[in-house]
Amino acid sequence: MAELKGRVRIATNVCKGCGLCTVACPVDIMVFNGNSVNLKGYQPPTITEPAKCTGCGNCAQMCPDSALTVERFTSKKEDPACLKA
Amino acid sequence: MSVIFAKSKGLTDQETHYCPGCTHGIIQRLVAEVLEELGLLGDTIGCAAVGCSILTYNYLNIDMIESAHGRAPAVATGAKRVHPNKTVFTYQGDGDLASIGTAEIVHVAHRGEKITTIFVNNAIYGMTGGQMAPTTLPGQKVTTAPGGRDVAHSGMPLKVSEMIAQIPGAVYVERVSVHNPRAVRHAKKAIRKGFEYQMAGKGFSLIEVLSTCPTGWGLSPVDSLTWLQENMIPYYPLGVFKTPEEAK
Amino acid sequence: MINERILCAGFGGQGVMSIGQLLAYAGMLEDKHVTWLPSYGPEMRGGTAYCSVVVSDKPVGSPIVTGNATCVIVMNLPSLLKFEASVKPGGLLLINSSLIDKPVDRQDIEVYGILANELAVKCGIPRAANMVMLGAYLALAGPVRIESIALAFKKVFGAKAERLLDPNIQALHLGAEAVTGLRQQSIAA
Amino acid sequence: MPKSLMKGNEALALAAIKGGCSHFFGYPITPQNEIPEFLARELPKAGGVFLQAESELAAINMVYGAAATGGRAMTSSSSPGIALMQEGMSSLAAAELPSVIVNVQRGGPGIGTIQPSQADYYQMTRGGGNGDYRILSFAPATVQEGAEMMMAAFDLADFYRTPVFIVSDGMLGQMMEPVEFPERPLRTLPEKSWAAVGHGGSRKPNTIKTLVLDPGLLEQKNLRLQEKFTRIAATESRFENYRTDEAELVLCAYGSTARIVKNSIDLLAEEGIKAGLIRPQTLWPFPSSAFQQLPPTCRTILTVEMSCGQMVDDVRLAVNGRLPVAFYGRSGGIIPVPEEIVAHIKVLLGRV
Repeated sequence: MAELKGRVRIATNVCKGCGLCTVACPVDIMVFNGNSVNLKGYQPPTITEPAKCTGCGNCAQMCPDSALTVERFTSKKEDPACLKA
Repeated sequence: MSVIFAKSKGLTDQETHYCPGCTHGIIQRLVAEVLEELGLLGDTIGCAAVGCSILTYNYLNIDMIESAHGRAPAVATGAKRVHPNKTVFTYQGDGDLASIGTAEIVHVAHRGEKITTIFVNNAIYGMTGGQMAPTTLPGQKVTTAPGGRDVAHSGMPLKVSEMIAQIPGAVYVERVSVHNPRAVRHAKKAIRKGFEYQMAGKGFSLIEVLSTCPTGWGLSPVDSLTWLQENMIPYYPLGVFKTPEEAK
Repeated sequence: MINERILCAGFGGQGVMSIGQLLAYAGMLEDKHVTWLPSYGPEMRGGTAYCSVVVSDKPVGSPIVTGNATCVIVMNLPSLLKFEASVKPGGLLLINSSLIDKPVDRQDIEVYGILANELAVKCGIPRAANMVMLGAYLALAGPVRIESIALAFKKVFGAKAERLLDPNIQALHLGAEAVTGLRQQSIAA
Repeated sequence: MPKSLMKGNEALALAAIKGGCSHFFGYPITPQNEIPEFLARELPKAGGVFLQAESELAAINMVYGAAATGGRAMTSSSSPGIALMQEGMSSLAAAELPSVIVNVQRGGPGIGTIQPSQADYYQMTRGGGNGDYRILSFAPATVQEGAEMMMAAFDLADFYRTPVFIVSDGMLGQMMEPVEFPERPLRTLPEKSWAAVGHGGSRKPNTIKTLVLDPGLLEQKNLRLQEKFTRIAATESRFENYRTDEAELVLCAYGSTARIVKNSIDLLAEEGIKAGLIRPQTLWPFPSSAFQQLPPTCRTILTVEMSCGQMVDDVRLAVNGRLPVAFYGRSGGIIPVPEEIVAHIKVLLGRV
């Protein structure tokens, strides 16, 4: 598995499904795939290939609802399993 | 591991009433982040205006005063004159600031009140349902100009930053945008400067932020960003219109 | 019992407002009930100015003296034309005869012509014609003492005007003397 | 302190300082200009702030901002200027912000004249602002009374968390009368823990607002405001009786007009006609109780105003049909003289 650079967590129930994060992502991993609907009835984005995340934070900069938290890994020791949480 | 982005302590847990993709949320977050980073959350008095900006007081973790339509600069003046050492700002939209409140914004600058104004320009009346604003672009279709803004009938859109920059009491005027991550990062720097100049006692600052109104514009949130970039920025050029050095 | 209702009128700059204030202030110093009410508005500068003064032993109701005046002091012709009718029967009409030569028709009032401007020049301050008129009024109606006017002078005009006090008091006396002579003549006649 | 001879406007201004005014915001308009002029000179010496606003709209909203942050703020204006401020009055009342507003009334409607008038009675008691609100309105009749009411106004505003009106007019504002300034009566005032002054990290944010979108919550707020207005009405209504014992005619007049009516009553007494006066010292709350204690001799009521008939509505409500209520008024800046009121009364009583 490739070395992880960053990780995005989505507060899915805060999301309004506007999609501004999807066009902000430089590696195009935030997408709407129609798989989920949140409590408010909006469709939050899905991260298709977490391994590609660079932790740049662009998605969070564009989120009007502060629904995203972004971490960047500076060391190999971080546990990639957390991504699934 | 380091968290490079998390929700600001300057924001409350209340979810905003804004439509999906409305960039008000981004701009308020920037204000919250700046106040948090400057350590000002406990010493700030915000003045919310009428329009979509009115509920700002539910989202920012600071003491705030709601103001009647257009009067936020007057309210802020009252607050600042009682508390000259506190940070006072107004958060106003274009209907509020550029139409009904033009006298108040001109004169708060004219007096050189040491306050900061965050001016959200989305070229439309959002809250009331998409009517024409003084900032509505030529030809832009809005509910009260269904054929598009006719400049022969309604005049050209008002360029607030350019106007305010002419006033001696205004020390810092910049127009920024939030249509992409780079612009957002730059907008934050401008907002930060606006508050820093206030803390330094320089005078009046206005940061005009070009913003979207997907609902009022009838566009998707993503298309709205493109529309802003392609239509608003050419008429409302980004940049610094006044610095404290120029104000001297 | 005192219930003096005085109307002072002239053109702007003749000091009609000031003598009204002096009178009211002096009355207050003598623990009387007093009011002073100016005409105000566009006419304040240049045109006719007038003020109403009431000096009374009892609380003052209406402070306006446009009719039923016990005394009207007029400093110029337009004021005479406007306020001659305001004097109540038996009341006083004091005319600055330096500037007014129109005869008065009313027979039911006491009329005195005073050469206020000339007498003021005699005191060395030509602008004190108003004080000459006030002196005349005090001599005829006497609701307050000249000493009280002197005390009021400092209050109304401030400390800087104090050097002008003596000639102004002299103007009061000259005005008083002028009408005392006239009254004796009229009694003799 | 010895007596001074002061214009009504100046006495109000000095009384404001003595009453604890910290901030004045205003816009020039005749016939109240002596108030801002006096405060521009004297308020900074007392540690306060004077600021000339760009409009009445701005002035009242500066008052709103200052009051929201704990300042003891006031403004003064005259009729058309007060009309422009009505939006702010409604906001001040809704946000429960202590503040003092002086109206030196002039003739209207419209720009009207700068001469005295009482045609803003509706404006002062019904308000031009929107919504269910009431504003405590004091109506002095002498320069002395104006000073005393003004000195009490800031404390009352703080006590009830409400805006307070001082209702004067061009005559009272421009006339000079002896005035003395007694010590300000002591009143225990509540802490302003609600003010927006920065939370300092030690409490939840304070929000000063009037928007309540939920109808249920807004109704609750309105009921709470009404409870306060009821409390004010029960404790703050004031009036003066003048020669009402055995009067066959009771007049009702306030402010400048009441002074003139007193002269009329004295003139009537000289002719053996017994008339008296009820003089409301508060316009809201209107002293309705005064009309519960009319002398049995009273046959009729006459309201006299410098208007075309406004307060007479409240008099009729207070009398509630028990006696006929007549009206006499002058308007347009004309001040009635005692004799014309006497003549009118004689006609009314059939004594001509």
